[in-house]
Amino acid sequence: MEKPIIEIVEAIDTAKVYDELSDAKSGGICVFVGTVRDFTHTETVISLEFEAYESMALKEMAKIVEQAAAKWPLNKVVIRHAVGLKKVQEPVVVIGVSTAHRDACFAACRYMIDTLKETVPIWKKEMFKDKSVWVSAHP
Amino acid sequence: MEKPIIEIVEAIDTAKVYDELSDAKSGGICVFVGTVRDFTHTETVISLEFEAYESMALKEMAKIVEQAAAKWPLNKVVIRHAVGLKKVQEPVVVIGVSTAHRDACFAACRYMIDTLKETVPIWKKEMFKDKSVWVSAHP
Amino acid sequence: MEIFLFGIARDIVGSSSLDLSTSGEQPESVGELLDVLKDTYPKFNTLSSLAVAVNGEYAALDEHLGQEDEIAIIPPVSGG
Amino acid sequence: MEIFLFGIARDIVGSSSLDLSTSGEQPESVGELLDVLKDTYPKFNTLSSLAVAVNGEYAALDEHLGQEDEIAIIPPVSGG
Repeated sequence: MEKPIIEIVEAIDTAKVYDELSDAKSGGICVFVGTVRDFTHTETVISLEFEAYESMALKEMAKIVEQAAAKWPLNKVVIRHAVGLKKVQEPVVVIGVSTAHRDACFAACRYMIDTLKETVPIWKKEMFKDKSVWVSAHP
Repeated sequence: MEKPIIEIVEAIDTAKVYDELSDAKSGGICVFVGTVRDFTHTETVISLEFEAYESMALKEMAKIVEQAAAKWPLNKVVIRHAVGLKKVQEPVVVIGVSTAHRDACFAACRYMIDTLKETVPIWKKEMFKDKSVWVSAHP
Repeated sequence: MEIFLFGIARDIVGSSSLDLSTSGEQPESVGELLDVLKDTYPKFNTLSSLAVAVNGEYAALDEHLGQEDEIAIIPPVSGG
Repeated sequence: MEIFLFGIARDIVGSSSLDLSTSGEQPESVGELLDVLKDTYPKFNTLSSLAVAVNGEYAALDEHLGQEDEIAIIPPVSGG
């Protein structure tokens, strides 16, 4: 695997992800982009605010890439999360993998987003019309 | 589901796929890009040439989108295949889906590329240094 | 009866279409068409699979072929 | 001993960090730190989970806390 791109940024540029993953040894590239959806359960979301414990989040993201690379043969990896205020439809996370065959890129991409949501110290606050809620904070 | 984008083109612009899939009702976007790999088994591939029975290929691609939309709740879909001579690292197919939740976009994206490879009348010739081979033609 | 040929089927026949109107043999079904092809061009017997599309849809062996149908030979597909 | 607070933990305490050096209670382990926090700010008991990171790594309850460690309270994460 080449040196992965692991970043926490203010804004995600989805257009450049393919260039970052493009690779002569890869036949498949799988990219997942998480975006802000306009409703949660039954309420209209106006925006999301993301906060990260950045130094630790980058370490945890690097662990996820290492774990995925141990499970599947990966050529290139991008894992990039946004912080700050994000409006509906904006990208908040992008995870991309290029591999020789498509099985591995789908499986690794899915593994990385699932694990990111479980372990990386990043927090999301949903802003509704008249209140705001830290997602998953309470049972 | 919005009207899907179903196309056979000379060249694929991967940078525009996210804009095409971006959607206020979607929390997840999954994109698969198939690219030309520089080797097959043990031989070095110089380029690939794709040929389509275009009118039928577009109909079969539309069937795949319909089938996926019947299985999962999809918001936006792009399915675009390239024809002509493609060099190593160039994209040859892009399949993207946006959905409310990530389970559906991963599953639908995977279903569509797997089915495309089985049913859509498009043919690929691998060009090696001193010969060329129609892929999968012989047992 | 004009038949479109793609991929390795075109290479086997040496042409991107085949006109059976002028030949004595007029296959009446998909199955008969495949038999004529395999007899005339034995290399078709070496392929992994061989399908026929009638008017842009995969057709069963017993499907009838009419003079106005758009007929295509579909060797093993390999897109993606 | 300075402790970083994120997300809802920051809201509960009303500050992005907490300095326990000046207080009488000096927790010696992750478990003791959580006990102090839950006693002082009972709302921590309402969370789905509560973890502590020491020097940027998730820490077990029995992990020792030193004055030079970077300590952070990790409420339920929700990235992605």
